[in-house]
Amino acid sequence: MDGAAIVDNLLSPPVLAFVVSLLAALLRFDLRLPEALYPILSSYLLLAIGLKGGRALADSGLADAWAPLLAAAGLGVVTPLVAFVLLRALGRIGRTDAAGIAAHYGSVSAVTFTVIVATLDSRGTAHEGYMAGLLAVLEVVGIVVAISLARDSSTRFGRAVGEVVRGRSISFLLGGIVIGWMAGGERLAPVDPVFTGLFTGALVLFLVEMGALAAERLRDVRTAGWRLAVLAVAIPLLNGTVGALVGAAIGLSTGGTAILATLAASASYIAAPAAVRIALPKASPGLYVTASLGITFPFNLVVGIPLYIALAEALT
Amino acid sequence: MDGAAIVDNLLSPPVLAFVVSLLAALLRFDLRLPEALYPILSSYLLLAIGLKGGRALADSGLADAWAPLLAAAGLGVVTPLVAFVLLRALGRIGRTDAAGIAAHYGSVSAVTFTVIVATLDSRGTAHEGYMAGLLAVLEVVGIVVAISLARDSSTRFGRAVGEVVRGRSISFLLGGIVIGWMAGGERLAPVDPVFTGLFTGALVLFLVEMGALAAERLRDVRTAGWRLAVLAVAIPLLNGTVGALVGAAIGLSTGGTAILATLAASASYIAAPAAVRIALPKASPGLYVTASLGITFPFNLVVGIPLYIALAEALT
Amino acid sequence: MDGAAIVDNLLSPPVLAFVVSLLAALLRFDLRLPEALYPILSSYLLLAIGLKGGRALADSGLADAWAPLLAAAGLGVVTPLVAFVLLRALGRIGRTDAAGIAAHYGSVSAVTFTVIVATLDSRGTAHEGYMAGLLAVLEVVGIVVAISLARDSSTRFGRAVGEVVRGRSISFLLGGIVIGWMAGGERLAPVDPVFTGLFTGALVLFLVEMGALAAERLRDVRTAGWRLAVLAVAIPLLNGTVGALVGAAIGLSTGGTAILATLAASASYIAAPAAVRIALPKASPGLYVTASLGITFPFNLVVGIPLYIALAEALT
Amino acid sequence: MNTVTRQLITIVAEAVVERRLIDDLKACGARGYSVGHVSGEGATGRHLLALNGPSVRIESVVTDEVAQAILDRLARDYFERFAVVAWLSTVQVARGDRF
Amino acid sequence: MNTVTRQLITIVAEAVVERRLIDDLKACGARGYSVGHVSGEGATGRHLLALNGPSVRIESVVTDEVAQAILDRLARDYFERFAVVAWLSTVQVARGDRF
Amino acid sequence: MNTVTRQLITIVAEAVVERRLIDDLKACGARGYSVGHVSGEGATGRHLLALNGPSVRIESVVTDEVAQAILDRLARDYFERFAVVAWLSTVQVARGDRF
Ligand SMILES: Nc1ncnc2c1ncn2[C@@H]1O[C@H](COP(=O)(O)O)[C@@H](O)[C@H]1O
Ligand SMILES: Nc1ncnc2c1ncn2[C@@H]1O[C@H](COP(=O)(O)O)[C@@H](O)[C@H]1O
Ligand SMILES: Nc1ncnc2c1ncn2[C@@H]1O[C@H](COP(=O)(O)O)[C@@H](O)[C@H]1O
Ligand code: NA
Ligand code: NA
Ligand code: NA
Repeated sequence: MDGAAIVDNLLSPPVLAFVVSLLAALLRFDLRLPEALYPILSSYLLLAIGLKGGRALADSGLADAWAPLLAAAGLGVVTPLVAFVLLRALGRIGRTDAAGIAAHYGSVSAVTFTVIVATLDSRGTAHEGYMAGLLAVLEVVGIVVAISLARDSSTRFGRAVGEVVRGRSISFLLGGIVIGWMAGGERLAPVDPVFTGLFTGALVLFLVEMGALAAERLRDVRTAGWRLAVLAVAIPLLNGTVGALVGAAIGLSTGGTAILATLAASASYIAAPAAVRIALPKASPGLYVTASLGITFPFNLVVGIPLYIALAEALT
Repeated sequence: MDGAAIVDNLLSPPVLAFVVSLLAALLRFDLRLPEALYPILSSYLLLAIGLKGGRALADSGLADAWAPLLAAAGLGVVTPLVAFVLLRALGRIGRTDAAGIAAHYGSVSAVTFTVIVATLDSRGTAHEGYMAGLLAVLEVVGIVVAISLARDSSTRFGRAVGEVVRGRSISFLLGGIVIGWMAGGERLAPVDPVFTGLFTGALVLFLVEMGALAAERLRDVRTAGWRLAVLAVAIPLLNGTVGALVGAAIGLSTGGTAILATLAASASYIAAPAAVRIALPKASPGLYVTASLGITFPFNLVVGIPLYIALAEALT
Repeated sequence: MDGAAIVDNLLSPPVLAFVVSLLAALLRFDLRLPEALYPILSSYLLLAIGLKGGRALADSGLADAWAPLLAAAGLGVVTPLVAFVLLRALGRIGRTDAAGIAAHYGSVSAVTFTVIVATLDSRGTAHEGYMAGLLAVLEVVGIVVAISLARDSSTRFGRAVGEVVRGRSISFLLGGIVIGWMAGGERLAPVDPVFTGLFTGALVLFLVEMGALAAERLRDVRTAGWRLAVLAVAIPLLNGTVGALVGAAIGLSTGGTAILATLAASASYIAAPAAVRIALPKASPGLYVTASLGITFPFNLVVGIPLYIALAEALT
Repeated sequence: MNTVTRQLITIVAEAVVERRLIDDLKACGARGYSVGHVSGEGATGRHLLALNGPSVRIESVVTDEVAQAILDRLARDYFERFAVVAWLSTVQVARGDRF
Repeated sequence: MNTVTRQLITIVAEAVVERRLIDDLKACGARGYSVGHVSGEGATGRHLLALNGPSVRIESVVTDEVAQAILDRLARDYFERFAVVAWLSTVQVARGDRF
Repeated sequence: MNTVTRQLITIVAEAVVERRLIDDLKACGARGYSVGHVSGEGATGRHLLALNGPSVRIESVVTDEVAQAILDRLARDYFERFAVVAWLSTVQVARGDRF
């Protein structure tokens, strides 16, 4: 990878929208989407990703998906542990807070996933259809592992897990996969204008909002401390590399490897904050939200994604 | 009609979305659309149906529409009476409750109409342009007739009728018809990406929400009793047959006949519940909403629509 | 220009939607969009206009834009002064109220801008890419000038200006321009289905709501008085002519001249009411909103736009 | 700031009665009111009325007499027919002549 | 209209606890409640919890004993862990048997 | 649960003043507040201000002194210029040191 790839990534409309909106927010311009649009876009994007994945599954079948699913589950165990150990050892962060943050790195960011898929599609790089399924698996496993690290008597563990598994983001993703898989490609043609045609534009709108949210969190970085800031870049780099190695090892395509690396590197900021809030109320949101949304998310979007693609190209 | 037609209908994205969402809701997955999206989609769908109808009218003219309009008004009188008599005689349901339920069967479900239109379009079966106008007529007449059956001194009859006629669903439908009719086909081309291109996809999203709503109501079926459950299938079958016979008798096309049958068979769950609540506050929503939304709506979507199409094909 | 141009304009879907919705509201039909949709559409339209403008800038460069930008700033000074003088002299309106109303005529209506752009596009009339930038300039200057006319010790002038400049409408417009300009035409192709394809349809939906809002204000015309009603037509005619002359003088294309005329003629009803409310709380909204939204906006949409186009054609 | 005592009446009601409830409030003498949206549960089934839209929560600061008149109206025309709940509390307001 | 005295408990809480708070209200004996949405500021940082959705404002008219039981439950299970604030006020209701 | 007495001030105001009203609340000593949205009617015309967005309903639990200071501020800077209405009621809170 060279600088050109980063610039190229930066000028793609979704990433550009994110960066412009982040800067606008820092300059106190009001580039916030209307409140009602955020949940609409996020449900839409998840359903569209699911449909796309389900449709690809209908074509290719599930036969090859078992190894990747197992690998994803494995990454769901390894990535939060990597995060936890680094946060404890290098970050000097207490057990509960470290577990709370680790849960975010164990889980995944569906938007980061969406951006890498859009990037690969715009370059014409193929990838496996079942990656959306891996997204669903990873979203859950990592949270569960990390919360286990710190649970105490007051933790409502089962409740937190149940709420994540049946929560809106997994539900829309799985709902989309099932519908896409059962209907299959041809029958889905009439819904293509909505679920394919509008996809990138909707992603741009969504990232306009994400830019403002990230800017808010970025302001808290000083309070959170420089150690956490550094780890919020180091952890995705490490986990992304692990993801790329695993992807190449199990024989994923270049696109699939880049996606698995991105999934491993990404940090959740939707499912995980809610789950951690319920299961570990004493973990400080000022740390975990700042790390995942204020630093890791922008880093992955702007620098990480072209890096993971380059890594995947080198390894496959 | 054979099983293949039902399976084919079931695998069309809108119906599939409905069924998947209904099952997800029964399994307590959170596949609910963001609150703000439901009214947006319903206004959009009504306006789009109206535009389509108005545009077809601009091409074909209103000359042939009088007989069908009269027939629709007639069905608006007959279908709630059929429902009322059956509910009283076989359902052993009190006068007020029977009238409240009958109003739902006299009126129509715009979503069921939308699904049959989408189904016919996807099969390439032509239908008359003024069917959207019949939808508007039927939506009102049936409610008025049924409420008259049970009104007492406390009934605010005029108010209820006024609120239905000028309510959002009739207004958007008629507004669309007028705009479509005045602008005509060519001038509408620039809005086609929104009102034609997005139509089926928007319907899929809407039915995701409807599945969850129907699932909630389905849970109340036990309380409502098996007699009502059976009638909630029998009434649409009977009314649908009447609608198909009338459609064929007045010379509608196969598509038009199938639509008229579906309109007659369908039960309202938007305009009617509000009107009945105002005009007959003592009728129990636990009965009328459960019947129309919990049973008749899913029945029509999954089994009824292919049946009414088969019937129309046999009769025309 | 002849009657045919007005009829033609009237039958274009956006204007037709506005008129039908205005009439429906006067007849008390409920053709209001769901609440959540209004801010969604307005943000979308501004961002889309900005993207379109920015993309055109990327092609043509900013070199020719300086004269028009200066001209726009000049119009931002002249148009509210014209309004202020007429309102004081002919309208017999007090200083504060006259300044409040003048601020609305100094600023611009983004929707009127959008309709003229859509109209020119549908006729295939070219126009300069930087007009969206002029919209942003004019939106601010006119308000600032007019508020200065009447400020007293209690006026929070700086606050009002700051809130306008960084407010949602300028932010989305500028955000769009920056993104469009940096990404450039080719990279924007994947977002075309959303920001180009849906544009006219979204405008139609937006104007459905505007019709209802204008109808509400139209009801207050009697209270506001006939003098104000007449001025609410005279001021846009005068300012529109000035705008057309300036446009032709600085060498804009026919399309650009028509747009500049429309901008000069249009009255704000989003940014200005909020700014005036903050800076001149004692100016009566019953006057300024009625004039700008109840009279000038419908007038410009139905009669003004074809007129300004005819004027531009005559002058260029 | 001098204040005077008034009654705040809060009414939670199913969506369909909003319009007429406001008309009745005014008829009873209320000179202002505010309406927000809530969901909730009570004696009526939870989701049964939600199809008709979210419930409204209306509040109005009024004199004792007006508060009493509104309660009477609710008892006569609403309590037995619709899902409506109401409560009164005592509040202090400035500009007593406005309420 | 005869009225009786009851307590109105108002609770403002971060979004994630809505479900369990309502379960606890009912367990303490509340027979009805209404939920609206608010944003706000307090001892916890402003935007920190907003990612999980807007805060809820729950109000419930209950007897003195139930009000006391709810406050105790809040103190035991919520105040130290979550962003939750609550207050009681005295209200008059018709149909006292329903609350 | 021991409770102490505080004042709940509720303010309904047109949208444009939200930001500065909150700044003023804090300046007067309020340590927390919640904001919801309402529509309504009063002395000002109904729809006239709706273009600028729905009204806000702000509530804040404060001490008597702070409540008084807020009312004074409203009377000085808001009542004559903007569509703003406010009322006070007495409430009981746990954790009195937080308000
Ligand atoms: N005790 C209560 N406290 C607060 N709100 C209530 C109470 N009871 C009922 N409500 C509200 O009033 C609505 C109608 O109540 P009901 O008529 O009892 O079904 C419910 O949906 C709640 O929103
Ligand atoms: N004094 C107060 N008055 C009204 N609402 C408050 C007050 N303090 C806090 N709140 C609300 O309760 C939420 C949680 O408060 P806290 O736990 O103090 O962060 C805040 O976001 C506010 O919405
Ligand atoms: N008596 C009242 N009770 C409750 N809310 C009121 C009352 N009067 C006015 N309001 C609210 O305060 C807003 C502004 O009131 P006003 O300044 O009287 O126009 C109104 O739009 C209502 O939402
Ligand atoms: Na991860
Ligand atoms: Na029917
Ligand atoms: Na102007």
